[in-house]
Amino acid sequence: MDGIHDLGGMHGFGPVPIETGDYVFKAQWQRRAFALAELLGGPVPYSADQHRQEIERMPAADYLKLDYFEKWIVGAEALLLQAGLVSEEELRTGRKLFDVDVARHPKVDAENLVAIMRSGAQLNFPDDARRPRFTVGQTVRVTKDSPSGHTRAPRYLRGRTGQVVAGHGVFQFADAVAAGRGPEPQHCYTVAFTARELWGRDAEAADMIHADLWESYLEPA
Amino acid sequence: MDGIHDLGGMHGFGPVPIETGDYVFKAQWQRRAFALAELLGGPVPYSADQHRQEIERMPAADYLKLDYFEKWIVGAEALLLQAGLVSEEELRTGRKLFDVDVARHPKVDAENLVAIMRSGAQLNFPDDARRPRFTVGQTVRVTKDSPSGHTRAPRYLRGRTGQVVAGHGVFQFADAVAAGRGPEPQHCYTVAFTARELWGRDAEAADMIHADLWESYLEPA
Amino acid sequence: MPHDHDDHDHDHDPLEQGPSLRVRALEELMVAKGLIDPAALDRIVEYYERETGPRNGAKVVARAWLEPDFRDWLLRDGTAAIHAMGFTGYQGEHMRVVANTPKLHNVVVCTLCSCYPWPVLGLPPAWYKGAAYRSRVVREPRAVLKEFGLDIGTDIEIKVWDSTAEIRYMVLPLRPADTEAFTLEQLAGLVTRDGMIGTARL
Amino acid sequence: MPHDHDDHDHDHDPLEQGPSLRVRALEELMVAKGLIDPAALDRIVEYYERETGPRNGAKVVARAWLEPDFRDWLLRDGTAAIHAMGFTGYQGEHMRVVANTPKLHNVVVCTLCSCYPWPVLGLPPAWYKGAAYRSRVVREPRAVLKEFGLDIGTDIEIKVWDSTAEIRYMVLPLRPADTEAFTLEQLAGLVTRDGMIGTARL
Repeated sequence: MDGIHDLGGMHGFGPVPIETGDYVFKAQWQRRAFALAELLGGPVPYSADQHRQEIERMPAADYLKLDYFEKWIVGAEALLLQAGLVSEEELRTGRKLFDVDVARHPKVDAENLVAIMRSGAQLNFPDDARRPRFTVGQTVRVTKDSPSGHTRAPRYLRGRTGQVVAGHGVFQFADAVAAGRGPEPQHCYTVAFTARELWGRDAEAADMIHADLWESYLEPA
Repeated sequence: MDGIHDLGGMHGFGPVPIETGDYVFKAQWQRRAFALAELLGGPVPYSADQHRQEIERMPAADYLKLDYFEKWIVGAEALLLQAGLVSEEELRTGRKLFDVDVARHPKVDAENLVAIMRSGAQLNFPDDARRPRFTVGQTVRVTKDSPSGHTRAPRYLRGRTGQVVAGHGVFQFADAVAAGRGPEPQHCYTVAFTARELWGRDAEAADMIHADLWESYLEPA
Repeated sequence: MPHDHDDHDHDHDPLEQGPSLRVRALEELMVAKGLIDPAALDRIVEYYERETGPRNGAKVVARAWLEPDFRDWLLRDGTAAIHAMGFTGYQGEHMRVVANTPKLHNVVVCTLCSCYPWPVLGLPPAWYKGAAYRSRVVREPRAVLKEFGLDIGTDIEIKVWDSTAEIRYMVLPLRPADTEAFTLEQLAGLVTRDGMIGTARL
Repeated sequence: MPHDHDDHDHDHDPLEQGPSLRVRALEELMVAKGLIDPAALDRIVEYYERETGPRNGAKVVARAWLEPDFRDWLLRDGTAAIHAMGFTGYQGEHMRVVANTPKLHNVVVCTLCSCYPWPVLGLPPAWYKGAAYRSRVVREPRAVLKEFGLDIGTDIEIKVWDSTAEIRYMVLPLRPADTEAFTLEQLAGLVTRDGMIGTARL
């Protein structure tokens, strides 16, 4: 999705607000919002990619206006609606209008959740059966594909040529996970691009920009 | 400038508001704003490209939030400030704090302005001395240059390959006019791009997208 | 937007705020500085509302339907043919007219701002200047045109024209059927603004 | 955001509004539906504020400065080396550590959202998640770093790492001079969060 969230290379956002932005949480409600969005991933359930996709689907003006953690709540609310666990009216009024089947949407115990958070998610797959299409050192081009759903190929790399500098094995594919199609595991690579390849004669210097890209984002160049 | 104004291809703006958007002016102040921005181009003076550039320099959130004609006023105010004809405080209070040299910034008579508006501006140049670098039918690539100032090479065409379908002769160069460097006249061409070249496998159909591009935006492909 | 000067002859509506107040404040400041003549503002608006607009473009289209030689000229040198009809001026200095056919549909946009051929179409409607039209019509023209009630099958090619430089575009729509006996005035009466932008058929 | 239910035991501050009220309303609705345990919210926040954070990353960095074998392992297999120190968990499942040298400066970003290595750095600061940093650091890293007080000449190469997939990045900063006699704890005390993002030198 080529939405406003895909900020790489855009102008118009002024200097980095370092002085005023050097905090994680500024208000107590931000802590609650963060924890709520994390916690609801269990019973609803939803993945990080689905949650990101809902944030990306916000109107661009809202994306720029809302607080970061309010966006997390917007994303969680959208996923609750899609799962049929809340109604628009419930969200509007805060008053419960119907019960949900908690057996099918069991709440997550705090200690269990912390244990999972501490051990981490399972994002990669044994790669014995899949041979990587690209090798380290190979020149590749990011496809020009511009899907309307969640994708992790940023717009500033679309159609650009770089060099594979690392292969990471097989990972769940964010586009597929966000679309609800399951993991569709794929090889993932780090690709290095010259600043000149990305910004032409307006590149600041002879630097390198790296991104981690799934195999289906790439084609031989 | 790769700002939010460069909207081609972005997601996140919903359906076209045809029903509610089928008007030119909705309020009387919009008429005044339009005319004011047009009229001030005379005494300040400023060009359309400079005015566009100031609108493009707005914070992205404001660009999406403000009314179209309010943006025209924001642009005019920025140019008045740059010309030293108003102060921030005057703009804030609406109260005049100093006089300007009206001999150097003469106001434009209504009938004169309408006469100029009716005859049009002089945007092109005799092209006898300049040979076009590209010919109709030639395959060209839009450069990857990403200037931070005003430019008329939209981001969705950056680095993409198309075919020259028309040459239009020599025109003043918008980037130079906006930067205050004068016309720096250049050949200008219509270039046709396939939808597949721009959007990859997510192209809607086998369509063509055309843009008018100055010579320095292009390189042989 | 505080606005507390009292040396002018307008009474400010206490409910007037935001952009309206901002524009009025700037206008009065400019008058006070001697940079503009307020009567010129009315004259400019009057000029655009009275003398420009889609009725001009409709006359060009109707004439092209009636006169094959004019049609050829219009498509070959839109600037000269349109200027010859008296439709000159700002944002119409350089014109290109693109003709629809049964197998080809044209549609015009300005993704970067709101470039539009003022002398023949007037000032653009709000949707033409808005983010949705500008962002989407270069990427998914069929989906956009469908929102305008226009169903363009994939058997018909779409050409999108993004007005990125000084040339302004106008679509020459297909002449409606059963209009053989129509006069120029009758034909012009069939031509809509959206037909000349490419977001409607006639 | 109207919020008029009265079947709960919180008193709403009449001044509470906007996002704060929205979050509280959702929290209470989720509790009422039996989808969450409110105590779990506190526990999650406590976990991230207490057990994650840049002090973890600082220990990794200090150890790499002291133990060449660990440094090699860390740069070859960041995941294994960091997990071996007990720093595991969400957003740290797959780690890559990139080392600064006198001729190379690394800096980390997530242009698409706010990916960040939570177990070793904690949750990201506000600027890391904001539009200015995310839009600019891939295009003009030197200009951005200058705003952080870091002057990187063009004789030093910059490598920008955009966290677009599941790998999370951490910078191994250069060890400050005159620290030969420092203990691991003393060295770790020199390591800052921004040093491990790449927006500061130590």
